[in-house]
Amino acid sequence: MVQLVYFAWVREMVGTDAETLALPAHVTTVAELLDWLATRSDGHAAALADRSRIRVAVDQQFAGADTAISGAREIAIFPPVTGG
Amino acid sequence: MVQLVYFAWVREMVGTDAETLALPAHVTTVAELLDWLATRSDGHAAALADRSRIRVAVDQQFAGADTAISGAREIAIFPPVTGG
Amino acid sequence: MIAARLQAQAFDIAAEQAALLAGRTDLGAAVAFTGLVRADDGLVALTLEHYPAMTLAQMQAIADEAAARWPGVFGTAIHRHGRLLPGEAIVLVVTASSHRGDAFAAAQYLMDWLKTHAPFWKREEWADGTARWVEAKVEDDAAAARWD
Amino acid sequence: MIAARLQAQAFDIAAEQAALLAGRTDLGAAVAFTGLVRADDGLVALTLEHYPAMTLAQMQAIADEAAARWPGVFGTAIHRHGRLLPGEAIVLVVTASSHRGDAFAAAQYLMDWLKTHAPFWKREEWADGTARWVEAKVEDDAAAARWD
Repeated sequence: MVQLVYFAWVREMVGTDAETLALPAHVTTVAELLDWLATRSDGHAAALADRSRIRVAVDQQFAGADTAISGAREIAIFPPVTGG
Repeated sequence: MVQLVYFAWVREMVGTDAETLALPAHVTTVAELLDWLATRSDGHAAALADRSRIRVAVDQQFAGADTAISGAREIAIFPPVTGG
Repeated sequence: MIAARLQAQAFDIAAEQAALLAGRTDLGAAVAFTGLVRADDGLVALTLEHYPAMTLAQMQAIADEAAARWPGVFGTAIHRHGRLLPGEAIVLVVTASSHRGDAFAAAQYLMDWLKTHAPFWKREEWADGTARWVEAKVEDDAAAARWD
Repeated sequence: MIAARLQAQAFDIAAEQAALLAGRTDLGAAVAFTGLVRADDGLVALTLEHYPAMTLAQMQAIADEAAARWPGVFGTAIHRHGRLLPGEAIVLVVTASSHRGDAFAAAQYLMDWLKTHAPFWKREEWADGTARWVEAKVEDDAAAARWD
């Protein structure tokens, strides 16, 4: 089980700030996670439609599309940060 | 009559912070004033010995060696400023 | 040592600077930068969302990087989160050093990086009742890139 | 508008910044620079002598020059005179602008020029009982010259 957390308009479009999910075995990277999440609801699909506007952190570390997620406890998905 | 005012180590070496003097007719520029002042006492002479370390303001405006002083009300003589 | 903090409540610029300088007689310069919410074009409120598990850690990483670049600089970097109104202070960076050049440079560096790399998302509310999430700005990336 | 002041008494950084920002919602950045007396190598006191008829006028001329270079910057520049102890604040420059770049630049410009062009003379008292007048510094002239 992994905790997914969402921020800003990703959170609003997905419709929740967090969800705990069991990932399918074939979902092993950030890119595969986003592909799989996009199939879960229209909200997920809309939020994740433009991957250039999506950033991901795995266990509080910024991650790329190829970052492995096996063993991750918390994966955050959010827009590019707009700073202070 | 002109008011001479001195600051910092110029003031200390001259021995006063201000004096009111009648200038001789031949003293018409800053350079001539410094030459004449240097004859007035050992303190004046010591204070004005190194002209590269002397700055002058005529009526609160920075002045050069050739600046005319006729009609001046206040002439200030001091070391280069050391700022804040 | 530059300490990062994250809080909803307002900060006290004089108290923060006094705390940094307390008991020191070797510091010749202190720079306090305050970022304020501007009422541009009818903005009525700005909400900063953050990632509790990550935002402060990222801020401290930026602060540690600044402290490593300018070893003689001491400082405090405080960022607020939550809903803020125009005129309110949103970020404070206080730096102190023996000479002013380093204090100015470290404060500017911290601000350039906080503006781009700190994990905040801003939501703007407008006088016409609309709201929108702010997009990341290219000019802020350029300001941060000059330190690379 | 950048206002210059000259005074013997201490200043209040928060009050000065608050006065500058009061009622404004168009300013996004405020920079407060404080210069402090350092206890370098046994300094016990620093006395600033000034020329009452000239010093404030020169400070205001510097402030006006900064205001002309950065028209969107508002500010206050306060310099103290008299005898000051290590750790005491000697100069305060507060600038505010819509964006941080101008506020930082104007504050640095004001400080570089105040350090070189303001008519002050500093007398240092040392732990061994000696005292000396400070000579003008080459590095401060270089800092001011970068704006020419």
